[in-house]
Amino acid sequence: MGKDLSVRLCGVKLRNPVIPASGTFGFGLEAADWFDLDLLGGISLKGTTLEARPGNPTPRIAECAGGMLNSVGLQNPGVDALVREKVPALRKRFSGAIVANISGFSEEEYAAACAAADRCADIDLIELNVSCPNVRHGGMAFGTDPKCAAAVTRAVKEATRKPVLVKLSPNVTDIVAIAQACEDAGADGLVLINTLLGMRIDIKTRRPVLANTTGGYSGPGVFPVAVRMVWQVARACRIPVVGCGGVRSAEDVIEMMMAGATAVEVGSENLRDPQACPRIVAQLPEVMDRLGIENLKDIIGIV
Amino acid sequence: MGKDLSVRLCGVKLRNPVIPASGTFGFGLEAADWFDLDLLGGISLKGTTLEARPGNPTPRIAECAGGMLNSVGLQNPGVDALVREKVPALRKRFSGAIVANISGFSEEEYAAACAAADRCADIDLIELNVSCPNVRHGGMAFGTDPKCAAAVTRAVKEATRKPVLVKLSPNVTDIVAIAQACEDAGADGLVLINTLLGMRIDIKTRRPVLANTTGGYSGPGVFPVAVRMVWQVARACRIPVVGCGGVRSAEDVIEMMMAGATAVEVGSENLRDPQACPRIVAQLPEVMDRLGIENLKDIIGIV
Amino acid sequence: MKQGWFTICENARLARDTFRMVLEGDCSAVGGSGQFVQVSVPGLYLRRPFSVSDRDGDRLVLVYKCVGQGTAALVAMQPGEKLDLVTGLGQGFHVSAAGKRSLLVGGSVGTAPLLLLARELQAAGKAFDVALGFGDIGLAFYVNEFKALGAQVKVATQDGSLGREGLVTDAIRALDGTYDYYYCCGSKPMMRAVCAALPFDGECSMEERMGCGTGICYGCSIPTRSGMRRVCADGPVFRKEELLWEKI
Amino acid sequence: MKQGWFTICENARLARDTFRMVLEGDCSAVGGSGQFVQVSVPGLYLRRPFSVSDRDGDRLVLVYKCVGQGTAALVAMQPGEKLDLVTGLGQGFHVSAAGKRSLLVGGSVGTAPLLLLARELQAAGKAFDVALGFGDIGLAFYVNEFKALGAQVKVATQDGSLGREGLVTDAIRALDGTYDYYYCCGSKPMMRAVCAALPFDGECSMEERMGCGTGICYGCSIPTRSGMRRVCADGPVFRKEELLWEKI
Ligand SMILES: Cc1cc2nc3c(=O)[nH]c(=O)nc-3n(C[C@H](O)[C@H](O)[C@H](O)COP(=O)(O)OP(=O)(O)OC[C@H]3O[C@@H](n4cnc5c(N)ncnc54)[C@H](O)[C@@H]3O)c2cc1C
Ligand SMILES: Cc1cc2nc3c(=O)[nH]c(=O)nc-3n(C[C@H](O)[C@H](O)[C@H](O)COP(=O)(O)OP(=O)(O)OC[C@H]3O[C@@H](n4cnc5c(N)ncnc54)[C@H](O)[C@@H]3O)c2cc1C
Ligand SMILES: Cc1cc2nc3c(=O)[nH]c(=O)nc-3n(C[C@H](O)[C@H](O)[C@H](O)COP(=O)(O)O)c2cc1C
Ligand SMILES: Cc1cc2nc3c(=O)[nH]c(=O)nc-3n(C[C@H](O)[C@H](O)[C@H](O)COP(=O)(O)O)c2cc1C
Ligand code: FES
Ligand code: FES
Repeated sequence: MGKDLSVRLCGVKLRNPVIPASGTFGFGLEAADWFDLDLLGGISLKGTTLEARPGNPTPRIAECAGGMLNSVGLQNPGVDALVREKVPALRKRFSGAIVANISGFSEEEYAAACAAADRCADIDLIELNVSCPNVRHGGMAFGTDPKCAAAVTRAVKEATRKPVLVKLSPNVTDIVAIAQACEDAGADGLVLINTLLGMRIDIKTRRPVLANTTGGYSGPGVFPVAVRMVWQVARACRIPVVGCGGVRSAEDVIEMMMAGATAVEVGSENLRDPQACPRIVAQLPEVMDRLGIENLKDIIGIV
Repeated sequence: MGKDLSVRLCGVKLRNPVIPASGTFGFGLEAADWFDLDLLGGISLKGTTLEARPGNPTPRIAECAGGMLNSVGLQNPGVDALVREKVPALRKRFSGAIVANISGFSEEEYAAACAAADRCADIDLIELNVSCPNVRHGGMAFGTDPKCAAAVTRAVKEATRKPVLVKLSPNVTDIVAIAQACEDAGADGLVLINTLLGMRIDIKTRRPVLANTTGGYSGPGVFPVAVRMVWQVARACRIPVVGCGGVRSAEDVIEMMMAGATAVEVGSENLRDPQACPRIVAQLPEVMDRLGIENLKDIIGIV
Repeated sequence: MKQGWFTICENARLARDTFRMVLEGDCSAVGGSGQFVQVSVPGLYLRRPFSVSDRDGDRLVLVYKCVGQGTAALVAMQPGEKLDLVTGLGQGFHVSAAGKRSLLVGGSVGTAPLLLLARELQAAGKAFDVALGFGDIGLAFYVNEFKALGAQVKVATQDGSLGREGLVTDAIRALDGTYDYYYCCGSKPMMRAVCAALPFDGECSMEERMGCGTGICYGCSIPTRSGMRRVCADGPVFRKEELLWEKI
Repeated sequence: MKQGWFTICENARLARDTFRMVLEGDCSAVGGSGQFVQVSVPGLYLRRPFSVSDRDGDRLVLVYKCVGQGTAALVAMQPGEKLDLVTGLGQGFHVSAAGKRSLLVGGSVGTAPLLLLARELQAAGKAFDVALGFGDIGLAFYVNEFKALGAQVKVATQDGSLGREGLVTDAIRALDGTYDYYYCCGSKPMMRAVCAALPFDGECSMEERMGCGTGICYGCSIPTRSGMRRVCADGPVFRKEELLWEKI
């Protein structure tokens, strides 16, 4: 009760470590209809690109044993609409940290979108989603190559003075190499993980379930991979790590923090349970008491 | 009823496509106590190295939302015991395909172990587990680098005339590049996937659940990743692919085959359900009827 | 929008592969016809969306067709068991848009939400008739329920085993009346055909595979005249003139 | 080894955090004391191993301590609900190894399998006494059950709230008798201490986190004098001389 759950992330104070993950919480305002947003530490907004995008054809969603696949494909109204409409509207209802999640298909595009976000005073942190294919580099995602990831980080750091979190793709051989490349390129923090690349087939129609064939796998089934990557990267880097992937409960938040996370994003669980984040925040003090945790800051990377 | 479920894998006829996966079915004989092994298409034996190994300290097993983690660490009696005792004993009770799963920590070790397996007439196929760390190459797993994977494939192909399946690690950026490197190096087939690297923390003790800290994640939660990789690789390679990862039912077997698998390995499910494989084989004809599948060969890679 | 536990009161076969489930619980958020609920099916990750087919005090009725894992699991559930529902989702039918006489057009299990709509129209004193299309007589349901509300009801089945042989557009042609507005729910091809066939205004309840059902994941978006819209939060009911059938 | 569904007949608190579950089903494979069953807990992936604590016809008794997710889920289950069990696992206690008078040594919930062992010893006409160690009086169970079998029973608790203050080795010292064999089940440190303290032969029921419980995954191996052995299939009961306590 009345426990201090606050953490500091790249100089930004969060009243608690719980942040709905990008793409699983719209532009924040939707959920204001069903809970008080100020219960959240921060909000990561839906992935935004320089120009508006319609996203992929439907079906964009598939079920699987450990969670779900999505191929939403970055449907978004473009960074200008984000900065002019979405963020100011959210700020009226939310006093916590607003995280703009930025995507792109070239370094210049990332930089231009971040420059636009930089001009918006209500954005506290920028989160670079480097899982997008690099159109100029043969279509492999920026986040799968240390050099590409570093280059885009550097380009963005020049375009903004806001703290930049780089959100890494787990679909890589050596997550530590990529994390270190981003750190060296000036990233202020890292977010791990984005979705695993997966696929499901409808055995009745003999077609992929997703119109896009493959999609991003998220949910409880990715949790052990996320914990492992958070642990590996938090040990290898000095900048803070935000844990993400399969978190469903206060216990999961604590496990992520013990692995090395300074804050924790909750993704797919928001789809299953619209009250997921406030429920997790409410559970935290009790779970901390049970585990003898006085202050969340004490357990970051304790394992 | 009386449906022909047979498939051909690298010239070896399997009476059905179901093969218990390496490490989840001991040396085959254990389960003879509880079902007729001849219900199986083949059996992949526990991972074997040139010399005997005691494996890792316990706990070696952890539970997670989508399945389990293991860090058994290749406990095995060495290839001589395999060839002299385990395989001949199994052959007395099993007439199907016997797959020797071989691991090593250098090319020479792989080759020597395969040469020993080559001299055993009862072994039908060799399965190279290239997920082991390459001690000479900085400890990265053989299977995470196309060149290392190709080199070990080539070395082994020179040591044996038996068909060689290379079993790939999913913990890579570009599974297709590795698969193609193995194909070019002479692999007769590919098995996808081995375990994803994961980790769990016991939040009470603040220690990793596994004595070895990280472990291999397997079970239903890896299925969408396995289907995706089987699909990617089967399209890109000409040699047959064996699907593995999270298979629990006849429907899963069919989904794997539609993704491109010629045969399917069942792993962790054997731990949960000792009758998993015979149950799946028994379900196959009925599920095929329901889906209008006459012959399993017709659906391989149909998606 | 409200999350809560509902108790299954009835769960019985209504037609072939089609079941009617009566649930009791806090219905304060349930809303009007065309709105839907998201059902958490034990053992599955994502909730499954179902239209509210009828409502009476703190009871609501779902009519569902068994098409996959989730609906098969629902079939196996027994009265007395509980289900976790999110209620009060989506933008439903616009009763106020009805003119002199409306046409309710249902295809297969898409007929389900039209019953609650019919009750609402009746309560609002608006006249309506009903055209329904089913695969065959074994799949038909609710014909008598609509008749009991005093509506003219025409049915078409693909094999002619009930009503006319043909599609729901044939059932529409069999109706005797003049209509100025329509409400439609069914498969995409069926709704496309209805929108093409009927010259007057109307609205359709769209269906897409859903992630959240609450508007936060953008999994269910379709192209409309006013850009990409979420079926779950901006719909499922859309006015005819909004729908870009050529792109859906 | 047999897989089957069992019905919960009783599931009641026996001591603090400790519960006794009576299950009815096909017990034909259940086997003797020291053998165990693998329980599939709804919602969890891996089965959980529990020793058979007692047995009567087609009923078997488990005594379990609530320590985590799986056992917490078991606590919440009600009589009438069903559980999927694999029975007849492992190598149990060797009743034939008992000499003139045996010592049964139980630590905490490790006391559970000793009750069935005691019944088997009695049926075989072998004499025995019992030494038990618990954290405190609230955790103690089965003391009267062993007494009812005519055995001398001594208890030690860490806080002295029941019997002697101390560890189970103190309870052993309090016994009045001469023993030539022992059977031990408890935590690793407790069994290590017992093996070190007792000069005569005996056997211990070992515990490791299990994958399969059937001997196919090699998840539970421990070093023994005859190499790595699987606790589930080669044990869980091992002869004292087999155990390499310095390496475990
Ligand atoms: C707003 C809305 C209202 C609906 N109302 C009803 C209703 O009243 N009665 C009814 O029977 N069905 C209704 N549906 C469809 C229903 O949601 C799906 O049939 C159900 O989710 C299938 O679940 P499953 O697990 O059995 O199928 P799955 O195993 O998930 O899939 C089986 C098949 O069902 C289809 N399907 C799965 N999920 C959806 C979905 N969300 N939307 C459309 N198709 C899907 C897939 O194309 C697939 O081929 C509605 C859908 C929406 C979006
Ligand atoms: C052969 C054998 C017989 C057993 N008999 C009994 C018995 O009769 N009564 C009883 O209460 N317990 C018994 N156990 C231990 C019991 O299996 C575990 O307590 C149980 O599996 C914990 O499950 P959980 O999901 O509640 O805990 P988890 O959430 O999985 O873990 C909680 C804690 O329990 C411990 N644990 C988990 N699994 C095991 C395991 N397989 N072996 C040992 N420790 C484990 C872990 O160290 C962890 O700290 C036995 C174990 C074995 C191997
Ligand atoms: C429907 C959906 C849309 C997503 N969109 C984005 C996105 O736009 N940008 C991004 O960085 N991550 C996106 N993600 C990834 C999530 O933010 C998160 O990294 C991932 O889902 C793993 O977390 P989870 O298992 O808690 O869902 C999306 C995930 C889902 C399920
Ligand atoms: C306990 C255990 C031990 C394993 N040992 C091996 C091994 O020795 N060699 C190998 O190639 N794969 C090994 N595997 C990996 C499996 O063969 C399989 O590739 C993996 O578990 C994915 O399949 P599943 O999800 O069906 O379990 C092991 C898996 C488990 C769970
Ligand atoms: S289903 Fe998530 S926005 Fe519609
Ligand atoms: S638990 Fe699998 S071998 Fe013992």
